[in-house]
Amino acid sequence: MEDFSFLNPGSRQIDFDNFDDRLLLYVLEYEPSFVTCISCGGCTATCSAGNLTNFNVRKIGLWLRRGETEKLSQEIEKCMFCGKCTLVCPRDINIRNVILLIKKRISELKTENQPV
Amino acid sequence: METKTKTRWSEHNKEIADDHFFYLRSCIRQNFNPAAEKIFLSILQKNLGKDIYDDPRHTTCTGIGYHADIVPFETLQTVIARQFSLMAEKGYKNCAVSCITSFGCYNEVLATWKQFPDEMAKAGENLRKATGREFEMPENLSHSCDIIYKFRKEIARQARYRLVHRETGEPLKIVDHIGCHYAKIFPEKSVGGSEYSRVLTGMIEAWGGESVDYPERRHCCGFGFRHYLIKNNRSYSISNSRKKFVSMEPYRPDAILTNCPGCNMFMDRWQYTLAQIEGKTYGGGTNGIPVLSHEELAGLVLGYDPWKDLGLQMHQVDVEPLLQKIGIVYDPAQKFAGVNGKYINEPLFTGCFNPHN
Amino acid sequence: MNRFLPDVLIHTTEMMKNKHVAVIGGGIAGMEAASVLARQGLKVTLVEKQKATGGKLNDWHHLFPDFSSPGVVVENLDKKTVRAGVNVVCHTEISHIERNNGRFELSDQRDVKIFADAVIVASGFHVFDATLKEEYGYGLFSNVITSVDFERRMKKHGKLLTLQGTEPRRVAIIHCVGSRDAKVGNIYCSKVCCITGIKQAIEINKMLPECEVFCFYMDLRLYGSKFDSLYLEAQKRHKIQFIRGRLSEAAERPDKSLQLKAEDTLQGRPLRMNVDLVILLVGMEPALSNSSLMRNNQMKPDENGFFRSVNMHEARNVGTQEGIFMAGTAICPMAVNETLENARSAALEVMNFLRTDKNHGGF
Amino acid sequence: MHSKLNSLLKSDVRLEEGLTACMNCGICTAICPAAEYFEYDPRSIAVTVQSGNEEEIATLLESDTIWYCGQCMSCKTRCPRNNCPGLIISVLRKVSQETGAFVQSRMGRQQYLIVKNIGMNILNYGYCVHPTILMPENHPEQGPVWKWVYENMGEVYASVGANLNGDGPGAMRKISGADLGELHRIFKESGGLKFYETIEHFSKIKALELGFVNENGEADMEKYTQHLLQEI
Amino acid sequence: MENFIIIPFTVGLIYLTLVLIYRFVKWVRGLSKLDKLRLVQSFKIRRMLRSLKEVFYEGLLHRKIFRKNPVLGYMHMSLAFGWFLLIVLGHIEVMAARRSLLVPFYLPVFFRYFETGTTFFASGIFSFLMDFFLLIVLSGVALAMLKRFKKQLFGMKKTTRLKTGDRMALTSLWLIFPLRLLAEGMSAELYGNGSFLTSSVGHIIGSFSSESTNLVLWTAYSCALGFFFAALPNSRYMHIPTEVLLIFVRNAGIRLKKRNNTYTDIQVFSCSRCGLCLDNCQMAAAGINHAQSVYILKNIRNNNLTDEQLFNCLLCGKCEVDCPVGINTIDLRITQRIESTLQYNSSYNYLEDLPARKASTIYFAGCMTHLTPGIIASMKTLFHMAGENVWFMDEEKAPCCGRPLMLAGQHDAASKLIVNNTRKILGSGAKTLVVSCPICYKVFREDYELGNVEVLFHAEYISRLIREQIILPGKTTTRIVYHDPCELGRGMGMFEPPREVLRATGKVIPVKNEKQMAHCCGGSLGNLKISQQERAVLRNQAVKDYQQYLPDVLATACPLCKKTFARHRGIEVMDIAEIVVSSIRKSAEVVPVKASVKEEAFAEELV
Repeated sequence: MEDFSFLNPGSRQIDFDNFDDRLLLYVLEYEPSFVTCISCGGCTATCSAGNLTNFNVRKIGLWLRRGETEKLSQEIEKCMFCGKCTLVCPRDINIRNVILLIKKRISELKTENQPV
Repeated sequence: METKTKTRWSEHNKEIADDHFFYLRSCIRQNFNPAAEKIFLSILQKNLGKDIYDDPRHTTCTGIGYHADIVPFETLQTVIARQFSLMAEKGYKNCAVSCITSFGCYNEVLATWKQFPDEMAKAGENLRKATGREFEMPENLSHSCDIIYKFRKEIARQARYRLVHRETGEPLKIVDHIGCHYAKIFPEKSVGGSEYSRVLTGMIEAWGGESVDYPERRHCCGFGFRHYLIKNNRSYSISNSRKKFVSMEPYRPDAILTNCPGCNMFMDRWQYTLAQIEGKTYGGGTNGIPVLSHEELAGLVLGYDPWKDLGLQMHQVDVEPLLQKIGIVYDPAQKFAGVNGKYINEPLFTGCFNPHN
Repeated sequence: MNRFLPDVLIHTTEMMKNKHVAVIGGGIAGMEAASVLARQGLKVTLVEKQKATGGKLNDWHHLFPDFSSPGVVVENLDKKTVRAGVNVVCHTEISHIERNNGRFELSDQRDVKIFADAVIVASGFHVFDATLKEEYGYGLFSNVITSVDFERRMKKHGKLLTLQGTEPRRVAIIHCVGSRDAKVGNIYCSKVCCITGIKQAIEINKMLPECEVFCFYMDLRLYGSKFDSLYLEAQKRHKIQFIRGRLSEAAERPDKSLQLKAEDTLQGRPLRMNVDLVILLVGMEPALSNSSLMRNNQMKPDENGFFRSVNMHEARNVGTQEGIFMAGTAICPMAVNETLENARSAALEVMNFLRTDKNHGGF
Repeated sequence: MHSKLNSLLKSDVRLEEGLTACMNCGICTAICPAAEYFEYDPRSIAVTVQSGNEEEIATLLESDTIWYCGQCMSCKTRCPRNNCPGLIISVLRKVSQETGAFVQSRMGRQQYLIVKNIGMNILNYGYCVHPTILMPENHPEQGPVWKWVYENMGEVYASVGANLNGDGPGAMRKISGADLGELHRIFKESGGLKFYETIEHFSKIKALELGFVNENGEADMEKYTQHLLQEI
Repeated sequence: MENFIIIPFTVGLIYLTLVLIYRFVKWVRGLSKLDKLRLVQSFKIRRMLRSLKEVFYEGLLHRKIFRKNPVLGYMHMSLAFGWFLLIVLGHIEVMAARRSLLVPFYLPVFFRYFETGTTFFASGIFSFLMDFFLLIVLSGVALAMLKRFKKQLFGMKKTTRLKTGDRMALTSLWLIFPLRLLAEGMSAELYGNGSFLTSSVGHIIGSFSSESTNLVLWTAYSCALGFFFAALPNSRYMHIPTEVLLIFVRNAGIRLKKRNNTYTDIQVFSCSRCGLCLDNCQMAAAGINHAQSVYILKNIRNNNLTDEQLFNCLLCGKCEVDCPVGINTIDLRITQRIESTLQYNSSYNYLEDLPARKASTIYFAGCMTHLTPGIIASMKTLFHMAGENVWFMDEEKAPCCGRPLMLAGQHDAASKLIVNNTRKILGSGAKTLVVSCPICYKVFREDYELGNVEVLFHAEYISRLIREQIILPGKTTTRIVYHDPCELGRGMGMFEPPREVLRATGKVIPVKNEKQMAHCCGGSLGNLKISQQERAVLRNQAVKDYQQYLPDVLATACPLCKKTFARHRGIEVMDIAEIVVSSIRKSAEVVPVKASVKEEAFAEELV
């Protein structure tokens, strides 16, 4: 019988018991300062790319913490690396490195996941 | 509508009238479980000796239309004012409401009138202009489950059956599902508040069963008004019901008890639909978990006939497994019989799966 | 030695010696206020309803933000009161204050009567009853405990286990339970819960390094000078995770763990999490005895039910009834150090009051 | 039109009940059945309405967002500030329909279907739902038992003691002409009919805009209905 | 025949020669066609002489090291030049002895063994000189040994860490000349063919003298040589031959162009791991000791370069300044960054093609300047005074200049921003582009193709205004220390214009660490790994140095330097633009008549 496509849309609920934390652990290994983020949004407010489009650095951090790698890898391409975020961060998080690490890991994952 | 308490809701006792009720029927219950309303009247009148008046003139409260946002609040108020007018005309002061949506609407309108007297005046004027009627506010507004809850012990005394397993003597495990609009909008209008409402667990325990808690107990069944009404939106409804079934599955309940006509129907039908989609049930083998309303359960323990009196054949999920566990004597042959036992055809199949496939 | 004091002061000092002050409540505020007054030569009676002084601090395991021992604080205060010659009366709960001819008559249920020229009410606070937040399941689910339970358990057993006797692998700490919540009638902030939560989170991490600890908060109100650095440390060193969103409901799962539902408000998405243990940061409420103490005199509650001050800036310790003063958390939620400071300022107010007492001339 | 949105919203008493002051705690979204499945966040809707930002409110009125709510009112129970996002949604939906903004969104356009279905049931039968129009082919989820009930309607209802389309009291009785008349007049007097007409009016405009025109140059609402049923 | 003693030496030499030929051919062939052409064209007498001169100065005399540290210079020179002279003179000696220009290649090496007589022309002088040069070399070896164990004596804080291959080569190198001394000493004792050094040594070890001992020593000497030659290709001593090639290739104008090619290898193999870059690198102060250029070069060679090293560099360029081999460390590092980030995606589809405003001058403040609004305000004031028709290009919405992306290795991504900005700049019809940030300045000058648009750094622009007397700053006695921003000073070679501007406003105090050797403020965008705490250490170090000169104000010409220094509370930091504007204001207060027009300008700005 028809299924009303009832699993679509699937749950948007963040399921803390099942999420892909590989990217997060990678970033935390090389940039432990990320753990101190307080989501103040200072980075987003100053962001050069965010001034031109709906790019949101704070959300990048949140997605990273919730394992939303898919969303993240799309969004992170908008970053211009200008480094303003790092300069305004009240917790002195090296955000620029966080983004570099994400990019690195995503490119690695892409190659790893490619069919041989 | 300030809701403020320094006492535990679960200890909250709402005032439920004792006698002389004006019955307000439910669109959905009449449609899908008409016998439940009939048996409610019988229990009150015959078993409990109460006076309850069933007025043919009252109409839908338009609550489904209201919550699907096609009926304005003013219209809802005026329609409800008319129901109250009918009630006053017959000399009644206590409402017994069959439908949870209606129950929520009545309470919302009453609360609004209390807080905004202008709204009441406007509704009164609309009613006067439209029908020449005047109305009075009821003294007591209770849902039919409130009334059954109030007399649960009397029903237990008269009961022919108890909610225990006939063979093992163990109490039957029953999960409850309280319709959202019963207590979530106005916890003070409920028995035991919205978190651990006692209205259904009280019945289960009074009649010998065991009430089982499960994580998604308070989650909505997923009706969602406009979501079920539009075919394309039904994924919302079924997904939410599924969430509940997944959550209750590990507890292996013998039955689901609801007080809301909509939830009652959905929890019954969605089990079938999910089984068709997913090829599995969340309990009760290929049949699924029987879903009963408070009137139906009360009728069962009092010994009413499951088919003729309670109309349980109109459920998709068979109730027979439950009847057998309790030890209720019934005639399987009469299940799908017409008036006076006349043969009228049978459904293609009942339960969750077609045994012929 | 009196030749160094002006006449007026010699006169008042002599006069003060005959004054009697009653302090209601033998918690830290009462003890501090009583000992300060007694050291100034006043006669002081400290009335405590429990069998010993020390109040709620007797139950606490560690104090924020330095993890110091509350036992030491109580011990020092005990010594101070004894040395200062405070008359300590335990097992007595004052339920009545009446003013007659400028003096106060304090009585309890058993008709014990104490007369005083001034009264300090240091009746403390009442811990919010978490069973009122039914959706959190306190009292229903044994793996839901309060911050007070945590302190008691830690003090008693020195370890934190679930009901099943296992070490929790994941703990959620819920902020604002019973605070900032119109549904339970408390619209104020209890102020000390945030830092308490962070302190307890760190303690859990120190004890169980493998255990994940989550704090569900709406606003972190870390007003103290060292509080925010403790927050940073909690993140940095102890890997405590902070989720901005109020817990909506907790439900028990078959394995007795708890399913939590909240919103990750920074993302705008609902969030579900299973945890082994939930700690509810219960706030401070007005003490239950407040209403009986207010009866028969002019004392009034403020909008939150605590004792109303004449002026919240300049006369915070001064009650609406002349001659009755308040100290500590009877006024509003406060931390240990603030309570002690507040008690000292209450003592000063009492002395000023007695000096200028019109019935005795004063100046 | 936009400058009046705030006053339009505030003219509904339900907004006063539904929104006192939101503190952004997210307790509503946490248990919202719709938030779990849709890009929907009742908290942010409350905040938008609270902000009074007309531009954002106007966007909201034209979006699918406000139509995701299932009106379960679970949000009402928990809010620590006694707000009720569900009620705010009701007011937004009302204004969206009054101003015609609803036809700009797919979910909003469905209101036309509900008027034609539930709306007409109320006026025609005095019931919100009636067995005669619950056709099994439109309701496959109702299963074989309902099919059996539907096909043997008179007999089944009678066998369980219901009074289907009968006079006098009982389940599914026929609502008499006099009572239906009163209901009609109430709808007329209290604005219910006008509301139906408003929804139809804007739907017709939308149908024309989408090119559903019959040979008389009027909106072809049959085709529009089919379009809405298929629109995903 | 005792000729077998030449075998170890000969085998080693042949192996080395073959490896060198193989590598040089591979490297040269790996260059691009254009680069090969450049190399061929460079073989003209004049350029070749220049290269040879450089080989002589740097490869043998080690002039750069001498300048930096005479002892270290002497050590390198004594080893390289001493050995070179030994070889050259040895050949001449053999030619004189054999009276032939054609001599067997091994003979000069083992001459004292084979030629026992002393009867040829000027043999005494030869043997004296040979002994003298040997002494020089030996002193070098002694210094090298001393350096390894007592590096502080050489003014060095650090020496490089050694690997096994290097250790083998090092040991054999250290052994060569002492063994030669012993062998020649023994021969001198036996045959009397030595001079002051060898004869003396011969006397000392005379008690052991015998033909067989002599043979053993000469064999050991040959073995040490052979061993050294064999180990050389896989050790850091490969830099000795490679450096010669590097000098020719570099002088031919060959550069790295964003991607690795064999020029990378040539540079990598040219690194002698002398460790001079370690001392110039500020990061050691912050405890970062694994990411200096020498390690990067080594790890490129060993193929185990990590991101944590590669991106942990300020790109300040100080290591490049003193590199004795002249390796272009910054280019090399950025190229590695480009290589490592090739797979990274970036998408700037959101960049709008906003219409350019017609203007004669464009001001591009840049991202960093937006965090120092004081600089923007000052620039606006100056533009206003100059009466320029200025379009403030990135006042509202404009992408970054692209330089930060380049520093992070994402060259392709940067090009996308460059294209967008270029279109706007050219579209405005402006003749001048003024920037107030050295980071932007560098990229606008080096990577943008802006045709006739003149790119001016604000220091240049302001000094032009001063020279043309459009603005009149008042000179005061304020003591100013000027901090050279890395990107501007070492990066673009601009040292004077900012100082010129500052001299018009106050007293510019010269400091020891300035210009080429200026500190990095620590804020560098080039380093993606360094933490803020580590940056603070570098900043504090710089500030402490500057504070010795008791400045009233620390001037800089970079918003990032300003922002970095501003976090240090102990010193007042101002951008040159701010200093100029404030000095104009002060002088305007003193001489109100002259500056009445300008006052209006201030008033406007103040609103």
